Amino acid sequence: MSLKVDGDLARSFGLTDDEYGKVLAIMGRTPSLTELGIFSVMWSEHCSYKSSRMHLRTLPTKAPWVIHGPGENAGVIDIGDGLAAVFKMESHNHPSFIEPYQGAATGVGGILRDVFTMGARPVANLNALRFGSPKNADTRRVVDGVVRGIGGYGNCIGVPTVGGEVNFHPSFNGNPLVNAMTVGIAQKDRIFLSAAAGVGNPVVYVGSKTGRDGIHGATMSSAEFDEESSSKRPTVQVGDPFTEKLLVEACLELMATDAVISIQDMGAAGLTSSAVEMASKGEVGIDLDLDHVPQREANMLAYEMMLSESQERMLMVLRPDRTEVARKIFEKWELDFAIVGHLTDSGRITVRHNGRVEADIPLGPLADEAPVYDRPTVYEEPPALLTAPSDPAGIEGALRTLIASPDLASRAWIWNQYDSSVGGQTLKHPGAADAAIIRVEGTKRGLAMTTDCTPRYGQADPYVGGLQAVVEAWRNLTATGAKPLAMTDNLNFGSPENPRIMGQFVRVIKGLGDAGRALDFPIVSGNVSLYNETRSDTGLTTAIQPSPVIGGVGVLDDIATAVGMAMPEQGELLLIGETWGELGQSLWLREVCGREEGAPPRVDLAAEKRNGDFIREHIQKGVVAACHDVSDGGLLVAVAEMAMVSGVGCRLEANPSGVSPHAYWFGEDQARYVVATTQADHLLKAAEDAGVPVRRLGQIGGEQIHIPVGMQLDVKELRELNSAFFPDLMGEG
Amino acid sequence: MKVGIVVFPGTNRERDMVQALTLATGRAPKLVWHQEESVTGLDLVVLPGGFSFGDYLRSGAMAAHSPIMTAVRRFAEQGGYVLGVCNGFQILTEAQLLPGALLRNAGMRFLSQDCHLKVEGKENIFTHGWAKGDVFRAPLAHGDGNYTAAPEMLDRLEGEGRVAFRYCRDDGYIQHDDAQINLNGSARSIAGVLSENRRVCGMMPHPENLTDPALGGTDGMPLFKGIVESLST
Amino acid sequence: MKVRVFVSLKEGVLDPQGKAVGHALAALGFKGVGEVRIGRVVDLDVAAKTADEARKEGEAMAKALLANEVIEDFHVEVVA
Amino acid sequence: MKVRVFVSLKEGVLDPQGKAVGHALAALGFKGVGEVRIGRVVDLDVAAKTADEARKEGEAMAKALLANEVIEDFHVEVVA
Ligand SMILES: Nc1ncnc2c1ncn2[C@@H]1O[C@H](COP(=O)(O)OP(=O)(O)O)[C@@H](O)[C@H]1O
Ligand SMILES: [Mg+2]
Repeated sequence: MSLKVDGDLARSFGLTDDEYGKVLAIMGRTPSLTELGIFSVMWSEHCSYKSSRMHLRTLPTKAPWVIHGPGENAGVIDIGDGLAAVFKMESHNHPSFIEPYQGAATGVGGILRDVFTMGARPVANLNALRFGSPKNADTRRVVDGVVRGIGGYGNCIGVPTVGGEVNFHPSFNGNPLVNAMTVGIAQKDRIFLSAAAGVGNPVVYVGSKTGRDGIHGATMSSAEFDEESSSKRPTVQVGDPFTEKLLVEACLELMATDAVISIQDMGAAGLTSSAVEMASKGEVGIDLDLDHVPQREANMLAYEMMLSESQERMLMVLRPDRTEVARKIFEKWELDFAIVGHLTDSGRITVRHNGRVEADIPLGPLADEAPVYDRPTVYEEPPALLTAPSDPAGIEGALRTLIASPDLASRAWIWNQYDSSVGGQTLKHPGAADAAIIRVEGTKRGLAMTTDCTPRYGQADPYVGGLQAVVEAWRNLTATGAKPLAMTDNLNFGSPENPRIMGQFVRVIKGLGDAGRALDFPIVSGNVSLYNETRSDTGLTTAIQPSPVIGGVGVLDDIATAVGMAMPEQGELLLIGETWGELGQSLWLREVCGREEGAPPRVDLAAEKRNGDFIREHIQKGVVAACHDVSDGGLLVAVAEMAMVSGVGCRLEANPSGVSPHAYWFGEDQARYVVATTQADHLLKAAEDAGVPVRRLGQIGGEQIHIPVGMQLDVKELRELNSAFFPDLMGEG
Repeated sequence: MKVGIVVFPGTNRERDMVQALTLATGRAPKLVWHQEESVTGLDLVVLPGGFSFGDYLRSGAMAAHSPIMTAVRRFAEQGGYVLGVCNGFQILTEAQLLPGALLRNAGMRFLSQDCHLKVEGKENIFTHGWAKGDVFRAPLAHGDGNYTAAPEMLDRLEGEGRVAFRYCRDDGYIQHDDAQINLNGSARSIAGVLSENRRVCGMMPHPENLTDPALGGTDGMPLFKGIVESLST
Repeated sequence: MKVRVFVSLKEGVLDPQGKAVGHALAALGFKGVGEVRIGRVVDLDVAAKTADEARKEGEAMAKALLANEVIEDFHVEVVA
Repeated sequence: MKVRVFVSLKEGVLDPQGKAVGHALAALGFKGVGEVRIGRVVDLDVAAKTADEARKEGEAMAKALLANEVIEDFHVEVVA
């Protein structure tokens, strides 16, 4: 194949004219096709973070317990007992629309590799999903494939999927969000990094063979490619969880020896980005000989091998005297193992194939001169506070509507397809608590994990959307009794070239940062997914609601102290936190009144911290029997959720004067928790002493939820209403 | 009591099984790699859950033909005790150490939830820890758990008391055609079966995942305690 | 030589997948879809010199692994 | 009429299943097993009067449900 390398081809590879000019200046000549491919993927938004980098720098990333913050394959925090939690979240949005099963499956595979690359055994997966409107004809296909794909990969590899979240909104029609998170556990002093070291050391390729999978989209649009062959060429990668399982076991076995100097998974832009990153971080050169790369297909070009995104592959630098030890381990696991190059002192990446040098690029400029953009921003005025709308439905009517609505309906249909118990350490399965909890094997400790984001808040006011995502994650961890330690983020937005969207991005980051700082809750890893937009037939582009998804991780010193949402048979319900009855952007307003309006609920970081610290302290003291934070749907929905989990009802007291009933029961004011306790007086007094707003909500017991004026609903009926949505959507009702 | 847990490439519930057996026996079982050729010296061989060889082709098919299974077959023929859970059950049917086969779940979806089982088997070490008719809770997690066998074989299994466990409601009620009770659509709600000599048992649900009091219950413990008690007397 | 092994569920064995596909097709508006049965086709190379040898090899593979004769039938075609 | 739809992975698309089966056959001592590819056959009835109509119906079903054209090819045979 001979493609003429010029500005046109560069453009079709996604490089701007300016960027191509830089390439020419760095190379001092016209680059080869392979070189152009390497530049284009390394300088892509995905690999270079060119639109987001300068803003991400402002995020809080440090705390005494942070071992590795952003910049490594995953974040690493100290969880005590000489152990570390290693975690990250990553998006696979676009592939999951094209081929939902494989897109979601390979998303899970990718994030797992980011975690075990660092020497951690993956112990839990979570997934944050956003789908288009349930009324959209295509939504069923996407939901079906995505859920099957996540389950298909995670179940097979034997990592329990323990949590996540799901939203539906028309802005995700044609552009679903699939954000997958993996949490692993490693020995704190056995963390593996990617920086290569030791000139002359072998560069080793392990895992699956390389095929022509997922070579960047630019290739497809290039007219010079033979029509027929390109139509056969898959853009979709197919995941092989069985091979990944072998890869996990083989890598962990190898990492228990002293053979590994550095290791990096092959994710986006495969061999290119892994080789470039390892060498640049280690400030060495790297020589690759592609003749040794295990290949699945015949006659692959250097360009194709360098850009292939075949799954389940890793690159590592080994101690030369240990390569045979390593080879034996990979042979035992029946995985490919090949020495494909060595480190040099040239400061360059040199790629040979069939005896020819196909690429020879100085690594310094490839990294340092990667474009960074300070893109123009436009900040939109956030909407004003909503003036309280009147109540068209009544309390019981609204609760019935809300509890059956897509964003509040039971997710059991989803989590029942995910193996949440494999590994034998799961304490709180999906639906049982505000955060999932797994025991740290061999200890009394637990890890609590959650993912959270409320895109409709971010759409209305990006700054508040950023704040709220963080505080909700922090609250969900807190509500189990865990101490929140750190978070990972997955920032999903539309096109950064649109100043309005760039404005959203900047404001969201400010919100994340302010909340993280106030709560001592640093961001240790993350991922940015931009250009989440769809173009309609009329040429109109719609961007998704800005979705800064937060994955929070916390620790419990003793899992025996953890609480879930299930209420005891008797006792009292208390409400912690202040209620104004803010209905702006609430689900009540959307689902009951059909309006998406107003300002989202205010976030008061000091109140969050005060109320949360109080809750955690009293959970750990054993005074709290069950706890659930108040978020989507408001107070009555939170109580209903607790009742449905436990199969026990309650008699609630009427709303206080000063707040109208519907605003009280359905407002989404933040910093609140519903607590079930058998020691209400003690807890009330303690709250008052601590200056924490507290209120008696009612008595636990019976088979109904009862409110003096307005409502009496069987918990059983609630459960039925709550569980219909997914089976109906999927035609399995 | 010496227990060996066979590990195939793709097995993923061996750690769960180690944990349960360690709690039950007080000592850690031995892990046996699928390429080993003998299981001598063991009192019990366990084939745990997972996706051996990816469960590609048919669940358990490739594992059933790996070298260790020749040894397991010999062990069983000589009267050794073998327990297969989930993928282990699939492997035992593929290896024809147990009758029948496990098809895709009737609803065509992977199922991961708690189920209830009624104890039916007689005179065997696997149900020894319960009384006949007892009902217990167990998590299940599988895509291919829909038990099938020829009608004559089903009659025979029932007649000989070789149905070890059946899916039921929490009150013990059994209804073959109710997808809320017989979750995966198994013939006659069969969740576990025994070999002719009652020394080989296969079951789909995971009692090993409910054995630790710190993690939500011990409903599955009688399986292991019953085995220990039977084999140490 | 190239051999193709067809594996299908025995008559009388319930085919959950076929049943689900039948339902789904009907829901999509396809009429008169009767029983749907789903089988597997395995394409592979065998080290055989004659078609006859190839067929025998394919049959041996089917018996050894590709089909579960408790529930499945198979037949082998020599493709090339 | 009876129609048979063959569905197979597109060329170049990884077939994890085929790969694992190839390994297993080799381990069982079958020699010279090259690349193994695994496909599906769907046998079904269609409400069509002519072979041509039947083929069209089969193709429509394949496109709508039986094959995932992003990664799979299919072809339809009219059996009877
Ligand atoms: N995609 C998913 N996968 C697994 N579990 C999920 C998923 N979506 C939601 N869940 C679980 O459902 C429960 C309710 O979710 P959500 O309403 O988002 O909780 P909260 O509002 O407390 O954050 C949680 O236990 C959550 O982990
Ligand atoms: Mg949430």
